[in-house]
Amino acid sequence: MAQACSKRRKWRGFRPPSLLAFQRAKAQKRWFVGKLRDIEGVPLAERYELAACLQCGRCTGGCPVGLRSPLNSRRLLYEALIREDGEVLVEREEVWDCTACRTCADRCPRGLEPVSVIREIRTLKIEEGRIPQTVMDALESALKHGNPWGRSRRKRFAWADGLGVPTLEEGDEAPNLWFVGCTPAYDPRCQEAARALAGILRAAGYPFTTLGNEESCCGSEMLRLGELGLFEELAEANRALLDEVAPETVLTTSPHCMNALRTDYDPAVSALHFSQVLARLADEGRIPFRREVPLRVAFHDPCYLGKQNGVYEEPRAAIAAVPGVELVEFDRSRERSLCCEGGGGRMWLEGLGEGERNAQQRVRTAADMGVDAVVTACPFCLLTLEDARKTAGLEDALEIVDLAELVWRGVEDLPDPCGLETRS
Amino acid sequence: MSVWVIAEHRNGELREVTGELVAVARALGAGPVTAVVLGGPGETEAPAAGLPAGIDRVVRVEHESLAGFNGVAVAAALERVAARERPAVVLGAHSAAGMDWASALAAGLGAPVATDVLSLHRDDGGFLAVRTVYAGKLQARVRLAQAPTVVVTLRPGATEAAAGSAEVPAETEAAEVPAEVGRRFVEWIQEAAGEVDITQADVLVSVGRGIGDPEDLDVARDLAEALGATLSCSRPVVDLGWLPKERQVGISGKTVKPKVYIALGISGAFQHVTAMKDAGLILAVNKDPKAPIFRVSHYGIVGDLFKVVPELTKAVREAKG
Amino acid sequence: MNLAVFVKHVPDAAEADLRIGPDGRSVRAEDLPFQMNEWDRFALEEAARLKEATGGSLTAFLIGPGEHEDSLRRCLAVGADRAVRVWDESFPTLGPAAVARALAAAVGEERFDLYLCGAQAADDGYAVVGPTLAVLLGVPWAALVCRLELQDGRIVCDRELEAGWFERVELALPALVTVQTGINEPRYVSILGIRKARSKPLEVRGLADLGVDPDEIGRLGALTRLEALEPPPPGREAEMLEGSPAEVARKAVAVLREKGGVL
Amino acid sequence: MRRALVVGAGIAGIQAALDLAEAGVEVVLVERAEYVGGNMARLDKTFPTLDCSSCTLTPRTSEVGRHPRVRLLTRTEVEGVEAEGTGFRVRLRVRPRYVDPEACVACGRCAEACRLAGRVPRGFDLGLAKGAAIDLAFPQAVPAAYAVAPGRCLQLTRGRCGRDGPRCVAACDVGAIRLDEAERLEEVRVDAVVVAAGYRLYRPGGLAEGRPELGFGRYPQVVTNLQMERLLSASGPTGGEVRVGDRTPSRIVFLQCVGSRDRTAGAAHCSRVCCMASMKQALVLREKLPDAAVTVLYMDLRCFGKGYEEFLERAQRAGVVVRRGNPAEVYRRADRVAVRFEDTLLGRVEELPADLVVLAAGLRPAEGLTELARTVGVGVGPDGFLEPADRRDPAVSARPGVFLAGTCLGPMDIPDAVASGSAAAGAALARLAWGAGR
Repeated sequence: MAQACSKRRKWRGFRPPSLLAFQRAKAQKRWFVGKLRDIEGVPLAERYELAACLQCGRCTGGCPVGLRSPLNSRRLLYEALIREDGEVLVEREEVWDCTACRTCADRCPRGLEPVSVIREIRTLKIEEGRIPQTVMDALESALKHGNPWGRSRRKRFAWADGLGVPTLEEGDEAPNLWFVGCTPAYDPRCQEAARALAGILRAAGYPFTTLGNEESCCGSEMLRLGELGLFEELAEANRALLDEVAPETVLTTSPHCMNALRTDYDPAVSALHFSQVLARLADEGRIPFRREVPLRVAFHDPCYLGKQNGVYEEPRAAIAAVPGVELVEFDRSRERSLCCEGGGGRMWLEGLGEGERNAQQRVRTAADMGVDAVVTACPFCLLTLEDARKTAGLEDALEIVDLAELVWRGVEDLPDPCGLETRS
Repeated sequence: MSVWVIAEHRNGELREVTGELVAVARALGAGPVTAVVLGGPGETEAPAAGLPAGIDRVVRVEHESLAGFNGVAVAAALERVAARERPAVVLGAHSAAGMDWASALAAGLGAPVATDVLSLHRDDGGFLAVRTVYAGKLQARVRLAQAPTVVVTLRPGATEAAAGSAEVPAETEAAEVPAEVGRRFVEWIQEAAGEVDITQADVLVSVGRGIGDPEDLDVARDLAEALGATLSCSRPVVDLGWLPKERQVGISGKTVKPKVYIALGISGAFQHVTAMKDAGLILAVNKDPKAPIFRVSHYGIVGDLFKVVPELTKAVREAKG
Repeated sequence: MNLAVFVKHVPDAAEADLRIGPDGRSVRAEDLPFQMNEWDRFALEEAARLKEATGGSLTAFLIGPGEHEDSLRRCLAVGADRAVRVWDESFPTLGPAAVARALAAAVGEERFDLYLCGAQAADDGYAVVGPTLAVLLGVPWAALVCRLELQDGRIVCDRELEAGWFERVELALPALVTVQTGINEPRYVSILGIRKARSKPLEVRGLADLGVDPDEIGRLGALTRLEALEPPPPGREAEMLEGSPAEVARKAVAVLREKGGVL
Repeated sequence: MRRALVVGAGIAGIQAALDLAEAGVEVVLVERAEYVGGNMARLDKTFPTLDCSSCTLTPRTSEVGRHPRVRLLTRTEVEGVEAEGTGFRVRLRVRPRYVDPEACVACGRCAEACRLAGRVPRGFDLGLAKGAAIDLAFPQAVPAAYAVAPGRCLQLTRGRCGRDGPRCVAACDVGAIRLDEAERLEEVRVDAVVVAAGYRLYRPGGLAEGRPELGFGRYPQVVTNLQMERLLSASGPTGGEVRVGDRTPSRIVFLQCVGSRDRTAGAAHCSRVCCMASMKQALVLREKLPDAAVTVLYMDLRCFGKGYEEFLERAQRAGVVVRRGNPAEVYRRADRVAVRFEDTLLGRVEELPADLVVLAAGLRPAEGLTELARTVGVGVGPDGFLEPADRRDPAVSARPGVFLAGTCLGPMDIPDAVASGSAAAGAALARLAWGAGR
């Protein structure tokens, strides 16, 4: 208890997060993605071993936007290898079409990383300042407000109004820290999922706290958009907070946040995706299911959860735990899942490609399968699939449901857990 | 003590805002009102003839370098005349012209200056200007130091213009302007006419920077289509190249007076609001409840326009059957 | 061509709930994110492009405390060769005339071919500093420039007027322009770019360094004095439609039909 | 008399055994499977002549089966090879066949009688057909004797087969079935050892070796090249009729370099034979199914042998479409599958509809090759294949008296394997003739 009290004191009278976190990180002279920094100046071809490229085309063949977009990773690698001047690459506007799903790297027979080369080209464009306005807005917002959505930092925690979700500012103490993420915090559709998750965690008696308004964007998309420096700044801000709190577990709403914490932060934060926590809580019988949810659902594997982090079973286990739910599988599921095109900064990029989007293809397939709902576990997937459902005119045929919302339906029949009793 | 009103004219025509300046000058009660009309040779006669009632004296200043209401020359000419005549107040418009000459005049005179003023008051302490800051989110009261002359520019549209005709014979003042002021007027250019004329539309659906993405224009387009309305926008959307300038509602764009004006994601900067505030019915959607647009709207909706507008489109379609 | 650009670091009030400080005359800045004044971004971009096109130098000037250096770093990252920040303890109450005086002093004996500033600042919106500075520097100016072209020792500018009109003027160099938004597409400035720009010189000068009499600044500062900030008058008091998106849509349709007569 | 051990009775081992035997050497030929012939026995035709595979192989297998100086031990593995004098003492583990090959007349009644008849996937047919727990791999198999699958047979796995005991035993007129046969160890003394352990095919389906995205094991339309041989073979499960389920394919797509030149799939090497093997199959398919569109998606075409380049041209002239691009994914599209690839010459990504997809799976070191190499005392290269002392003289290993032949050295085609078997035999004979040296 003594320790709890001391920590509580520490967390009262908070200074503005940017100052606090940045000063601390600067004092410790700690930089992130140091590896990238060290090898600056080394040609792309050398840095990414492009001499090993077979030009087989598996990266392009597997690229989720390959059928629609002029983006051709194979050709980019080839040009990076044979051209002395990088200018020809910097001219390539289609690098913005990359969803950073990493399928190309997964497919490459030589273990090369076309996705990283694309990111480097984006970085070159960023360093020249030649970027789409929408990306510029997102990046500048992330620097200024700590989120890419152009929303005030002071409103970050507004999604939880009246829910009694604890924050460290209030001095709450918990071993588990919920890293909420920008999109769940600000996007109205994703807020519903965040509120559902809050409801489940509380109903399951899972002690947790959040960083409230102090949380900053994890930087995942900023890094993938090629803005390394911004990623470092954001990572430092979060890192400083995480070091201070030293939670036992960090759980994230978004697989993108989880992936950033796990693979981009240095040292890594062993974050869990909420589906992993829900699977465990379900397995331990701690989720008080009270209602049948008679839905036939298909699970859409988010790339950053599945392909990139190998989390395939837990979301399915959490779905299976909901009474009444029948889970069926897409043909293209798990490591063969179809990217929704929401990653790699594509939330802020239209893309050059024409024709049907993957998300549309996905919802059509789901409708053909005769499922009632597509369940996913990523805010970007949730938004792209929701959009696609409307575009495809399937609003009446199909629901897009976040995993947390599905589980919450089994616990409480209100679609939005705003009815949660507020803590005094 | 006297009050000078700088008559603004362009291309041979007196601009409406001059009437507003005269009204303020009169109301100020700080002495007789002098209208000063500056321009190149032959450029001042027509504007001087159109001056509104309430003017006690008209002074015309003509000079080569004043051609095209050249701001550098205007400031230089006024500085010399004002230094001699010491008017208590030089009133101009916070217009493209006023923004060009007024502060330079003040600098030349070493005079206090307040720009973009909504209302000007005189009390024992001298002059007090009320103006807005932070894009209209707050209002500031600014005290002008006691000085022989103060320079003030008024926000166009903030006051009711004086009407009538001056019917005062104009004096001609010699312009003590250097022949070469370093700036030369070349020509007036008018924006080429576009495909649409938003000033003729009965219903306008107007978008602002609150849309984050050019693709999101479709949300507004859908609503416009459902309503049979025309799509217009605020300045930032044009700056970003997302819609052509002919669609811009604002001081530098078009002034509109439709029956219904629906503002989506428009914060309500004055340069926009001035150009649409007389619409018959104004409905605004904005996520910021403090957005100034709500102060000129008849109805407001606080919310995410991507959630609200598609619903609205749907409801409109249903209503139309 | 040697260029000077003048920038300001201002609060971003776009989505903020502005709170008036206890003195009644200031906004509680700790609540607000800051950024380079929007008009100045366009001025900076225009200056950088001119430098890239013509060679020469670009110097950036700013009045403000250390926290405002972010905007100067931006200038350096975009291509300024050096930056000058002017600050003095007495500055927080500076009016635009005093700002212009301090900037003119910072320019000092140096001579530039073209001086660029934003047409106005997003916070106080005076639009005064540019022409005032031109007078102090003794150069011709043009305000609200939305197009700029260099032609043998002169510049041809289009000034943006009202209602779709423009005015084309010629300025003899040296000259000053105040830049309207939309003149160009400002580039993105990356964090790495800003970090790299750390090696470029950034001078900090006080009034004493500039040889300016503090009393003069004080006098100019007193020409216009902010007495009070207050919330704006309520205006028309829009009737707010509330409820779920579907509900407000229904209410809005009723309004459009009954009051607007369009349905 | 001198004696040699040959490990592995594929085409290379058989060739080495016959050459040695013909030269008067007594040969112990051990084979892990219950028949000789190795993978070649599965092939339909060989390139570039389109000769039938069995026409080449069968004379050799029958000869090796009846040669007086060849002692053939099937289901046998090498346990140890100790130096003894100038030769070796070799310990062999002989696993039971449960059928006496001398007695068995290969009448097939046992298999008909088996309770599991029609339920056990046939290994020889790579799972494309089902047989009994007692089976004969193929009609011309040597030895021409049935063998019991110990992992399947009810009697052997559960200790009892039905109420009335094993039916096969009852059905056998000649009493050849010995379900109580035990494993035995045998020691032989030999003067030279030839290792011809062969290869195994890359398994494209499982997560262990990667490439689950190609849908092997998930879609019936997706088969390996060796399975394709069985489908083409007149003695194969479909009698040589190519079909997927009930359907005759009209769009057939070959995917080259599956598990070859693929570090992430565990093999950086080129498998050398697949280009020509696919070209051969494609050509045969064009001839068998003139209405079918046959496309080969390649990364590089390696047609280096005598007559190979000409064969490629022949296939293309016959209507085989050859496109450059290594496919990334196969997925379901209605009742077919779609192959997603980039045509790298066009720079365009396409989806090719297919109702038969042939994966040109690469050649890998045989199961347990590393352990065998350790037992025999020869080196293994970074690619997992056996390493000769000097790559310019591949038949000779670093251990004196031990020689190497066939695809255990690395991927090679049939002519090369035959030559390699003869080379190893020749090198061994030189040693045996002079008593020392190599």
